[in-house]
Amino acid sequence: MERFLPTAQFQRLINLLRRDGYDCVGPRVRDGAIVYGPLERVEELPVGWHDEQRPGHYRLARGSGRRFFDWANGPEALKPLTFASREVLWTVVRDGQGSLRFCEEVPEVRPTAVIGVRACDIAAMHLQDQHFGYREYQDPYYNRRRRALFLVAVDCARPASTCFCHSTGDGPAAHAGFDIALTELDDGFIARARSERGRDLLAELPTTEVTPDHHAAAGAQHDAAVAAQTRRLAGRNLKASLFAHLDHPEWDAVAGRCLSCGNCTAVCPTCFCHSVGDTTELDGRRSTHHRQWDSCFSAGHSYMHSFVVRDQTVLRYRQWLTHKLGTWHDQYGRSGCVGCGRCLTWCPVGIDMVETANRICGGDGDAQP
Amino acid sequence: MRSHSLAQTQPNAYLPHEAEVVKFVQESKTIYTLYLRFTDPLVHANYMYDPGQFNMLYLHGVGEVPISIVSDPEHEDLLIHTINRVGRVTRGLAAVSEGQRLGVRGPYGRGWPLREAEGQDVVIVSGGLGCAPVVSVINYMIRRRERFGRFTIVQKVKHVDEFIWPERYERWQQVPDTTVLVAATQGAENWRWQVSPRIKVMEEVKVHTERTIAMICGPEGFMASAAEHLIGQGVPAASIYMSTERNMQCAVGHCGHCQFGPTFICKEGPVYAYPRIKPLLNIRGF
Amino acid sequence: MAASRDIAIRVPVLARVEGEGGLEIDIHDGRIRDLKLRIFEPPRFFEKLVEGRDHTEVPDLVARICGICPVAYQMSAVHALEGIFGIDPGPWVRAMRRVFYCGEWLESHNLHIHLLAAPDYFGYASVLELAGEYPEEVRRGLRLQRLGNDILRLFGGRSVHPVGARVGGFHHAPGMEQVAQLRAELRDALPLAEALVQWTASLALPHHSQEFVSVALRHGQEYPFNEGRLVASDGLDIPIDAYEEHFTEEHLAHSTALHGRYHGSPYLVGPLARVNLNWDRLPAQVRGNAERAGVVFPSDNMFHSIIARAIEVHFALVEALRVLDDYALPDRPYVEAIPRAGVGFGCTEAPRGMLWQRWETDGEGRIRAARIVPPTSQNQPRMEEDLRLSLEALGLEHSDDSLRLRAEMVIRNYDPCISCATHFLKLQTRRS
Amino acid sequence: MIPTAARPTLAIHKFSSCDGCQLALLNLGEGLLDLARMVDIRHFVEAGPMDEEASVDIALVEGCISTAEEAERIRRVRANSRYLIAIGACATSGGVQALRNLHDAGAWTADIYAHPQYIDVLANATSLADRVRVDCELYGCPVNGHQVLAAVRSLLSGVTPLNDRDKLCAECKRRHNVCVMVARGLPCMGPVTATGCGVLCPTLGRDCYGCYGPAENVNSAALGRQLEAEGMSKEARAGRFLFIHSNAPEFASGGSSGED
Ligand SMILES: Cc1cc2nc3c(=O)[nH]c(=O)nc-3n(C[C@H](O)[C@H](O)[C@H](O)COP(=O)(O)OP(=O)(O)OC[C@H]3O[C@@H](n4cnc5c(N)ncnc54)[C@H](O)[C@@H]3O)c2cc1C
Ligand code: SF4
Ligand code: SF4
Ligand code: SF4
Repeated sequence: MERFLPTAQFQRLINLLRRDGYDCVGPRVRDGAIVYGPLERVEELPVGWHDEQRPGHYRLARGSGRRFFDWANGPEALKPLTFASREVLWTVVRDGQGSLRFCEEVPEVRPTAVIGVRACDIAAMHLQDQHFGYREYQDPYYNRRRRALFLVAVDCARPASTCFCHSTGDGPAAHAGFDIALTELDDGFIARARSERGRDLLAELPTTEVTPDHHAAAGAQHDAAVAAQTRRLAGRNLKASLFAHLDHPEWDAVAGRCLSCGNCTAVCPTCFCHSVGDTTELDGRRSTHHRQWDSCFSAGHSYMHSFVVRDQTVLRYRQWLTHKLGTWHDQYGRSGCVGCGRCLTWCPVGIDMVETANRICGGDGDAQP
Repeated sequence: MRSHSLAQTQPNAYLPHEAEVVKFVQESKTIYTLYLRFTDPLVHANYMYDPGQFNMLYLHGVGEVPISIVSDPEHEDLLIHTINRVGRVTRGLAAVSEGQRLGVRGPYGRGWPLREAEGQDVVIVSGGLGCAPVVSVINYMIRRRERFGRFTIVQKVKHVDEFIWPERYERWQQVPDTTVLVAATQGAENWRWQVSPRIKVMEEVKVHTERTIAMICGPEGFMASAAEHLIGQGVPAASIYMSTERNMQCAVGHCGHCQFGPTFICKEGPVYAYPRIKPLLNIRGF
Repeated sequence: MAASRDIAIRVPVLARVEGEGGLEIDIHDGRIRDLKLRIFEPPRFFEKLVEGRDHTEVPDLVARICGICPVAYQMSAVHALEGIFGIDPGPWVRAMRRVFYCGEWLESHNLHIHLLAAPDYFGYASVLELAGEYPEEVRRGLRLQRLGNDILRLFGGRSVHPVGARVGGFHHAPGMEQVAQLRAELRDALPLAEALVQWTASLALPHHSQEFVSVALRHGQEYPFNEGRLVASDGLDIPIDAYEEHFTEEHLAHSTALHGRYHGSPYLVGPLARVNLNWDRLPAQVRGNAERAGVVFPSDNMFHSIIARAIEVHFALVEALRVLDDYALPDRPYVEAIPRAGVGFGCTEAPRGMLWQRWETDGEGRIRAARIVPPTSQNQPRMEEDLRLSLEALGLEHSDDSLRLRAEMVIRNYDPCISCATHFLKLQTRRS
Repeated sequence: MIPTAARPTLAIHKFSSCDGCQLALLNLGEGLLDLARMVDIRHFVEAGPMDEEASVDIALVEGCISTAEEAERIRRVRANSRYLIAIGACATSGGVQALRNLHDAGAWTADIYAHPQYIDVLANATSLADRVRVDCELYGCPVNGHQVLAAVRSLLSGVTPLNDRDKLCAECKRRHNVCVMVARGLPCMGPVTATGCGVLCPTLGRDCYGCYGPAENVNSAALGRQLEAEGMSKEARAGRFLFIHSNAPEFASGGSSGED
């Protein structure tokens, strides 16, 4: 189902979602970046804002345009909405007799509609669905949040210089995994519904037919977005190539620059590593068992009582890249990179993961785009 | 002996069950054994596991650690864990008293290939203090001695002090068709076993290579060289199994810490057939 | 009792004061022959440490002079630097700095009243014992103290060495919701502060009047925090940059803190000095409540300091509420500083009294020199003088123990902060 | 480690410092009263109990060693304590006082004090661990009171306290802050500084200045190069590292790559 939603009617989409009980969340300008925040009115969206991104650098500037989504992804993907950066898993109380009572702490979640999700982030979420929804052990915390989401995607019209989703096959247009997807044009949106509830919602909106002109404009916009992406990984599956070059000098070179700070893994929409811990009240009765995002760039990630398996940055960087672009293929049937470019932009020293990977793989990457 | 994991039948795999320490045995200066029973009789009755699987043990207010189950699922009612005191949680557990409550969840992972081993000659090799899990395998097989071929039990320690269960090895020597080879890098007075540098003791292992299965436990370098020795003698690589270890926080394949190349040890391991992990076994950083 | 006995009272370490100090009293022939308040905190060379550092680092660096009143150090310094750079941060920043300061007073004063001073008046060694008998009073104090910490956290992230202040204003403006929540809590606490004033006035405080000169800031309309002229109870009324013409500091062998003198004599700074000099600047509701407690200010009883402190707790709540009731988000919580060379002065009212600073920068805004005069070193001669007078008034014939107890009580009454006191000055070569 | 049966004893000692770490404890409010219920506080001058020579199970020590007297006293404290926890920047690296190690303190004394002969200071202000064995170090200027309580709780549970030396960035991202370095070009020390503070600075929109000391496995040279690339002078870059923890080995190089 495909309809045209004029800009003037855009607010209706939010109104209907709110009527149906959803909290709306959308991109907002906060502290110099575009990040998700509560959304009630479409004017709260980053209308007219543009971003400038390159490795280690992000700046926002306001232009004169009237578009809502004329910018590329900010630092946060959908990940924080499904995989909480820190959360309590259970609590336990020890009573006077020494008995332990374990109590599950599954989060209260409200139905949440996210407006303006990009294709790369949806692809990443599907990877995390596979990970946390692993057949034998469902993750109730992730799942509950995940199932509360209603996704309104937006095709990417203005990729950043760091974006390369086209080469990973994940963007710039959204193809699946959303309830409604929008292609923003000058006077409105082409809206496509993919789910039952998406179709119902779209049917209620005051839309018009999509005209051939609309299609033409959308097509041209898409082609331009693809053409704007000059960065690409040397291949879709670099596993063999990376493992064939485990002692490439580039590993040391990149480790000399890498801060081992883990920002890349934190912003990466597919990274799932987390650590657990216990916080106990001083009197020792009650304790909470929680988890928080961890990173293969931390010592704790590979700590084993008497030693750290990856005690040097070079080993940590190699772990990250060989996993992300290599062994993910074994685990999830594809690479762990969706081309969002965040790990380039948000690396404080601007390490370019794509360039690094390509250098290490040399000409060995499989050639398909 | 189909394993029917408790964690699979309950909705939240992260949530431990209360268990009571029924017995505490100090095995050596740093090694001790906990005998546990779930306080909920229903949970206890329904809890099933394979030898070589592991549990997450939770010490109140301190944390959780993965520990192999060393009891025999068919012969022992209590859950038995033999633990080396190395860090925070294992130190804390070393101080528990009988009657104290812990949290337990599991079982997780894949254990030793005991079914595959039936009818085969079995070589069991352990290095250093990593021997607890193999002791339970040996006990398991000795209880069912008739199902297996020739036994060879190899234990290598650096220092004689690391050899903590001499009486067990002496007892196993008496078992029919069983060879026990123990060697220390550094000997001492009264040391009645061998003294040999490195892993030379493996050369004495005599097996019918075409129907041998090997199970190895110890530091990674040790396991790799033991495996190569066996391969050198003609044992097929695919018949060699080894137990791996990595930091583990969730045990259900979510936290990402136990990655070993393409695998998560908590899901596919800790016991692997050698070829599966060989490519990364001796590469620093994996 | 033999008036001629020789007594040596040694209190090697004073309990319940911030930092470490000791006391030595020698009594000979019924007279105090020697009395030394020893401050032996090792010097920490702060004025030297700041030399050559960028002005942007100053607020973070001077905070470390004192964990109890970091805001005061930050505020005096930023005012001095803003003076040099010719910046006026505007009304929002000025108002919020007052609230920030309210936080520090609430935190510090309640800490002193409940944890340090009050046990004296009930014969306990610590608040931990006091809490056994007076759980409600102690809990009230802890709650008021926590409110102070909450204010500090709102602006600075944490209450010790907060990180929110900068030359030109604040790094961050608190959100509307946070402010609304804080306001509600402050309002709920008003009755607690009123009760606190009554409670301190009901304590069995010694009655002893002394003659002393009070020194504090005084502002045209407000009770003083961060602005005003320096005034004294003897009529002095000068701009803060004239401080060095009237006040001097001395280095004595028994103390790593310098001794401050006003026209060569001891003087008092702190809550009692402030209330004495600025009674008319307190809001009517604060004065009314204090009057109901039956104490009259100005007071010449040094032990009324604890009541003055409680009155300032009440004031801080009222003042924070007054400012925050009109809270609005600013466009930006600071103005940009364009450094230039010069000399500037800052004087603000730390919980323990007036904190005077002089800063000098080069053209890039790097620090050339600094002079910091913390309240405790200003009060040190006054404390020694008070000790002599108080012990003689009590009667030197009392047992060593009761003399020692009274002496400790006298010292604690000043809430001396010994860590602060050791930041000594860089002696001014220009002084004659 | 500490047995849980009897109520363990605790002492809080002070060396050269600003008292801020002790205050972080005094500011715990009810938490402090809870602490007094769980342990027997034998020595805590600021709060009242005084018995400097008491033998205790746990000693919390604030401040650095900057005089001969302190060097001697820390030895006694060590001898009297089963488990010694260094709290705060001063105790763990020397703190701001250690900035004077970069200069000639003797000359300073002469320069500053009218009577330098009254002043007795060691040439260098150092951490406790430079003088005695320390069982646990809690960085932070000041320490976070809850960190201290968690350490005491661990000891009460019979286990060693945890010491998280992950980089601040990890926690910054968990808090969903926008990176001030990437989005605003501020000289943030987060990538080399340990967590523990709660990410105060970036949360308030400013750059971290490293008061929790070096994280594990830091690359100060790489951060230093980045600061210079963003326009900082060599001097200012060095100042970023030589601040609250100037004496911590990872910061002592001033973030220089060794070429300058
Ligand atoms: C599948 C498996 C089975 C195991 N079986 C046994 C056994 O039967 N007996 C035994 O004594 N030990 C066993 N171990 C090792 C045991 O888990 C570690 O010794 C233990 O986790 C150390 O915890 P700690 O808190 O005492 O040490 P610390 O050094 O304080 O470690 C802190 C935390 O790091 C993690 N960690 C540290 N070392 C390891 C490690 N080697 N493996 C996994 N996580 C680690 C844990 O989360 C631990 O709580 C096994 C490990 C694995 C992975
Ligand atoms: S690896 Fe980098 S570009 Fe790829 S998905 Fe993760 S953050 Fe985005
Ligand atoms: S690649 Fe960049 S973001 Fe990732 S750990 Fe290294 S320095 Fe940090
Ligand atoms: S703001 Fe600082 S602490 Fe936060 S991610 Fe950026 S560099 Fe790290």
